[in-house]
Amino acid sequence: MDLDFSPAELDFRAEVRDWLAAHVPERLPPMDTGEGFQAHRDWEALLAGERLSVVSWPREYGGRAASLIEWLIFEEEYWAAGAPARVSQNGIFLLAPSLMRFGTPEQRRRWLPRMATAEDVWAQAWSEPEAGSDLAALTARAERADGGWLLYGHKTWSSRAAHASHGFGLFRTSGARHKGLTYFLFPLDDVAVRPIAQLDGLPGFAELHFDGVFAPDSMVLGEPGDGWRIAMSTTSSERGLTLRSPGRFLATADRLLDLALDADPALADRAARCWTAAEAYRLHTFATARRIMAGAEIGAAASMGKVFWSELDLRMHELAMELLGDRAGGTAWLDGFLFSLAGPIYAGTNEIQRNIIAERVLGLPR
Amino acid sequence: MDLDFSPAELDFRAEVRDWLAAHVPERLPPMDTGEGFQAHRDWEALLAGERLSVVSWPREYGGRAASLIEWLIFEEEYWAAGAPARVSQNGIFLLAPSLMRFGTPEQRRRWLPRMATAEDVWAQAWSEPEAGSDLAALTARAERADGGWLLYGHKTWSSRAAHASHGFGLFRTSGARHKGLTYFLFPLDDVAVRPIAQLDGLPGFAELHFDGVFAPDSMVLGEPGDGWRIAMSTTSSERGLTLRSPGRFLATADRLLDLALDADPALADRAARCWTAAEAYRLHTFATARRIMAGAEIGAAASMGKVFWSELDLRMHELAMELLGDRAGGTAWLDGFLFSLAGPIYAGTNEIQRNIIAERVLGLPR
Amino acid sequence: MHFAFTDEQLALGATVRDVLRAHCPPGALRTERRPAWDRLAELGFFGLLLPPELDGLGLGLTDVLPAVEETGRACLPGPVVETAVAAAFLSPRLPKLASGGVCVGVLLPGEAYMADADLADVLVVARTGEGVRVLPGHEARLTAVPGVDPCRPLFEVAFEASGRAESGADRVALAARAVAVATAAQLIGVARELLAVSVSYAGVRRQFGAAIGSFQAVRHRLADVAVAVEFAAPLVHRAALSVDRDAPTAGRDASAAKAAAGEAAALAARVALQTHGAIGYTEELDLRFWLARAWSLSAAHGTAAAHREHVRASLSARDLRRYP
Amino acid sequence: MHFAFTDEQLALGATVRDVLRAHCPPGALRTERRPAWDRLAELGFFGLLLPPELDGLGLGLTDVLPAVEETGRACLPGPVVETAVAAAFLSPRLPKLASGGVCVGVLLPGEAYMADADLADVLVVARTGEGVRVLPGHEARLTAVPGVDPCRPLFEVAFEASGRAESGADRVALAARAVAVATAAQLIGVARELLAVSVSYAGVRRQFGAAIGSFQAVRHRLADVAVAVEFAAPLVHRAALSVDRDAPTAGRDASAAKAAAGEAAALAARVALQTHGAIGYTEELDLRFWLARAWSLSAAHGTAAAHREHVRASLSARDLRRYP
Repeated sequence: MDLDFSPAELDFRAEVRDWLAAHVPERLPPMDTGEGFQAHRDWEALLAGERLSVVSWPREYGGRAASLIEWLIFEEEYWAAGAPARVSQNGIFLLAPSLMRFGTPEQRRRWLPRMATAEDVWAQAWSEPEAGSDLAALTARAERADGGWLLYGHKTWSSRAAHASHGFGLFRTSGARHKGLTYFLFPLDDVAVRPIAQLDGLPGFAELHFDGVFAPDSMVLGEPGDGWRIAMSTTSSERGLTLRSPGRFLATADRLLDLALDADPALADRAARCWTAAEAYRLHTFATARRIMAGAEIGAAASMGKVFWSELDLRMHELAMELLGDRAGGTAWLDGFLFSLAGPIYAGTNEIQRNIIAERVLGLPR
Repeated sequence: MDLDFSPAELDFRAEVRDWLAAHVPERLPPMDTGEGFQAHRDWEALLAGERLSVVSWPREYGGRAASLIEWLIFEEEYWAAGAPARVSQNGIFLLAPSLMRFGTPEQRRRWLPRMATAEDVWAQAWSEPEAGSDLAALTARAERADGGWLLYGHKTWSSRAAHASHGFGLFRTSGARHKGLTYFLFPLDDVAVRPIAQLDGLPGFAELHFDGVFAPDSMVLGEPGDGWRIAMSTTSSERGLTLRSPGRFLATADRLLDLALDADPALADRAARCWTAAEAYRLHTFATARRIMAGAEIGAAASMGKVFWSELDLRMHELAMELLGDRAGGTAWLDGFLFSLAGPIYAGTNEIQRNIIAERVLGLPR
Repeated sequence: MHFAFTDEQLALGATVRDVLRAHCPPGALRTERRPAWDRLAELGFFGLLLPPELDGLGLGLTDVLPAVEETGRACLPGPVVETAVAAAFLSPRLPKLASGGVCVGVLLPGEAYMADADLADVLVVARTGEGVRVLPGHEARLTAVPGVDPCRPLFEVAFEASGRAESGADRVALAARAVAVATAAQLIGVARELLAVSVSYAGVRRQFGAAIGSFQAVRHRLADVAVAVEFAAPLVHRAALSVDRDAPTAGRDASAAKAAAGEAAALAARVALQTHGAIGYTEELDLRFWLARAWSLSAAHGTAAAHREHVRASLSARDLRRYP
Repeated sequence: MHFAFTDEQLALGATVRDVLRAHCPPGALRTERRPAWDRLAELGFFGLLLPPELDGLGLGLTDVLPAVEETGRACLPGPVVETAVAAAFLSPRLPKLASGGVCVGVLLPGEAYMADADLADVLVVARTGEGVRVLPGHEARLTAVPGVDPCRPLFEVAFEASGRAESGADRVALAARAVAVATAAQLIGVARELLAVSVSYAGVRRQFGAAIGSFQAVRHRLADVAVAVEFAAPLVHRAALSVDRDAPTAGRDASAAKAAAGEAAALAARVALQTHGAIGYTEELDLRFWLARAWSLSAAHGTAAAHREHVRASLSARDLRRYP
């Protein structure tokens, strides 16, 4: 057991740090505005030029074949440098792992390089009005057509869809609750997209209405009926680790200390606790990465990480709100606070995560 | 709206304070030892001699017909003075309110005066091995006999029964889940009592085995089949208020400040929060007392008090353990800590209380 | 000892509630800056705390608390507490104050920004050691600063410090306490509404074949909000009495009230969001106004943390007196 | 970067677990003061950290951490960490230390009482500014003081301060860190067992016609314990490496580990009691030994609060370095 970075890892860290120090832009406009969306795509393209947008991907798709440890190093440096939020994140963190594992070679070649450069930006389309936590209750459906499928139905809370080019999600191809679901990719061109403004007034969500949108067979990921398994198995491998890397919480914790250490000791204490918790998440992730690199699946344990980071993020931002009071407006802390409130909701609510922990980690009865 | 004590109330407070200052003994031996039980009974008798053991009861039963406000004042002074725990508490706080409301005049005359002086000490006998939170699942039963009933079955977690003279509890007289329960009083003479040691090694619990124990009709409280309603309606009137009066938490909070104010400010902050919370419970209780004195029932709102005081008590004692560290042993704080851990369990677990709040205060579906 | 609002106090609250239901519906929050102001003025709302000789009703803070709570419950925008409470303490002789004919912006010591300053006919500025300044709105330069609450915009206020400051440290301290208590009462109202809306949603939203309010994870969290609000409210009521009586503990009591109410409202907001899920996160749902109000008022006139620190400082000075 | 125990480290842990299963069953906690001591001695347990020239195996704290965690999981009584860890740092040349032939009591700076002092053949006392004193057990006057853990009795230790103190502030600081980390590892073990026992009980105890572990209120709380333990453990593992490497952050890392492990164990204890209900509150159920151990070890060698304060002090001095 050791915690030593290799010389190559230390070199990589230095390279990333130097490059970011030279290139990280001033705060970009919000990514859910048209202008901000383009600015964030431009930033992704700049990253991609250095093969830094998707460091862990194979070189043929635009990455550096970096190890998970290197990816974690990249993330630490990225967030410490105050670099922009990732407009491509739904694609690179939610879809790409599934594409890598279940996609055909053709699908991977077609979609991954364009995702790495943000030529395509992908929106997720999981939820429906009546299927949130109970995702398997979804009713959007795909009907067989010549050479492909026609998609019908109504998706909602689709992050990034207001400006994105493509979407991915599950559609019902038969009645079986889980085994009747198929994983589709689709361009958003023919989908009726209604942007939905979030608390900050910007259209971070959208509703998607499908009225016979054609998706060729080449846009089905895996086999028809395999959608649930694909979506969930990605959850239990890299995604549990890559959805929110420790780097962003370490950076938040460092900034929180700046705000808190000279304040009331009772608040400084809360900040120090958060800082230690961010370290705990980092260390835990190093252990998890080691297991994944040795071929293990994370499985349900990913749910423990989700609960831990989302509640840590909330505590940090709630504390920042206490520290800033009326002065919070217009700061990145306020944006972060609003975003942190969504943490226990998205990617499976924390109630669902606790059910998974209870049943699948602890073995409690349903 | 006002918070002013009347001159009579202030006089009463002064009288109680002076009397306690002159009479409160040094720490008595633990009440669950034979010696301590007797010492606590003697203390109750001394209180009763001054009509201070049950101030709110009518004079004919040994009280002073004090108002609820005066009773709260008594409690504040009692706990502030560091007076002994009440060996009679199951009787005077759990049974007596039911006796007052549902007992016959004969039952009240027979039992209340002896309870006030601790000539009789009552143990509660609610739970059974398979009926804890799900109390209505109890199976101990009473069979009709000449002039009374024969009690059969097995009760457990009976507080004080190792040394008490009498018990009270529910027994099944028919099969109906709630309406088949009857409220019995019984002497412990013919009951097989097996003391159960608690975490502190003392027999604060006992198991009771009934093998045809005779209870005459005069020992049935209310009508056969009315037991559940009687037990629960007491819960929703005074008991919600009298089970744990604010006085004990105010006293604990004051002592906690002594321990904490010069410690790490992060701990002092937690102590100050507890102190304010104890004030909140006190003020809330004044409001509740006012409503009861105006004839209202507390109803399910009593569950909010239970959750609040039990979790406050736990926070205070957990903090004291942090402040004392290795030095906690042998202090009243350690006893209090162990006792506080039981707070969210006894008198209806806090999970049950939250269900009650959700359903009966908030109107959420079952 | 009668720790319950009187029929008169409750009736005033009920009247204000009825007015706000009619004239400050959720839709008004999207279109109006001062909905229901004139109706409240007709009721004499802005003169409640002023003495009769200034055309007021001479009531105490306690008397108006249920009415102030209703303004929070309705998420009423505009400088209502500033005009009806702060100005009554700081600058009671302002012309037309009692009639609601003047809209007042207030900046208290230690505060960075003034809420709704752009609506104010008169600005009352109390800075530490500088006494109280009263100036016409047009004499100040206002710079909008970003905030969290679209219905409670904040402004930096600059003006020429001419010689009109009146002394009045006592008045300022009293006003600060009264404003903290009134804001706490609004927060209780906000929290109650957030709870009510969340309970209502949990009763109808179905997942896994059942109303989500039947799941313990959801219902127990809502129960926790109910408990937090239930035990914050008496601290607020006590603080109003304490301020009215100028009790020696009034400062600490006001801080305890503001902290507890702010924390209860923040909890109610968090649980409301968690109960609603993604839909709670949208601009379309009216919920967002109450969320924003919970956050803006929690921060206004001292955060919970700042008030907790004040309570702790008072206790650390070994002032353990209680009111009552 | 290989943040996982090696096969050797895990094998040592498994060996200790097997020994303790056989020789420290729950029943032994009621009758024996040093169960399994001799068996552990046979394994070389007490010489693991000693260098080969002192008949030890020359292992690091990291190497023995899984084994130490097992002693916590089994609720092993006796001065095990004191003899196997503290003495190895403070007084490695004690005769018969490696063989387990000597039982050591240890008092570190700032500590009031010595655990298991009545069992100790040798007492090692390190007081601030006084260096390290080693004295035979019979030279000390022991006064039993009440504690929370029947299997870990505490004693006040008095002795004639004769001239045998050895200097060694560095050794003492290192020992204090190592003891904090080892105790943290035991706490993780205690917490894991408390969780396992509670999960098992929640799976069989039925109320309202269902296993209580199917109720969200119960299962989500157990999930929270699992999360707390899961994220405390890596802090403990890191701290062991940090102590072994004498990293600049070792003191803070040890404190972070002890605080997190102590809090996780305290939470596990509270939830275990709440899950069991009244039966958990009894002397008859073996659970009580693990509850007591969670409380006694949380307090031993610095409470969570004291260690949190140390972490905060280090950060407040703007030492934001991280290991690694």
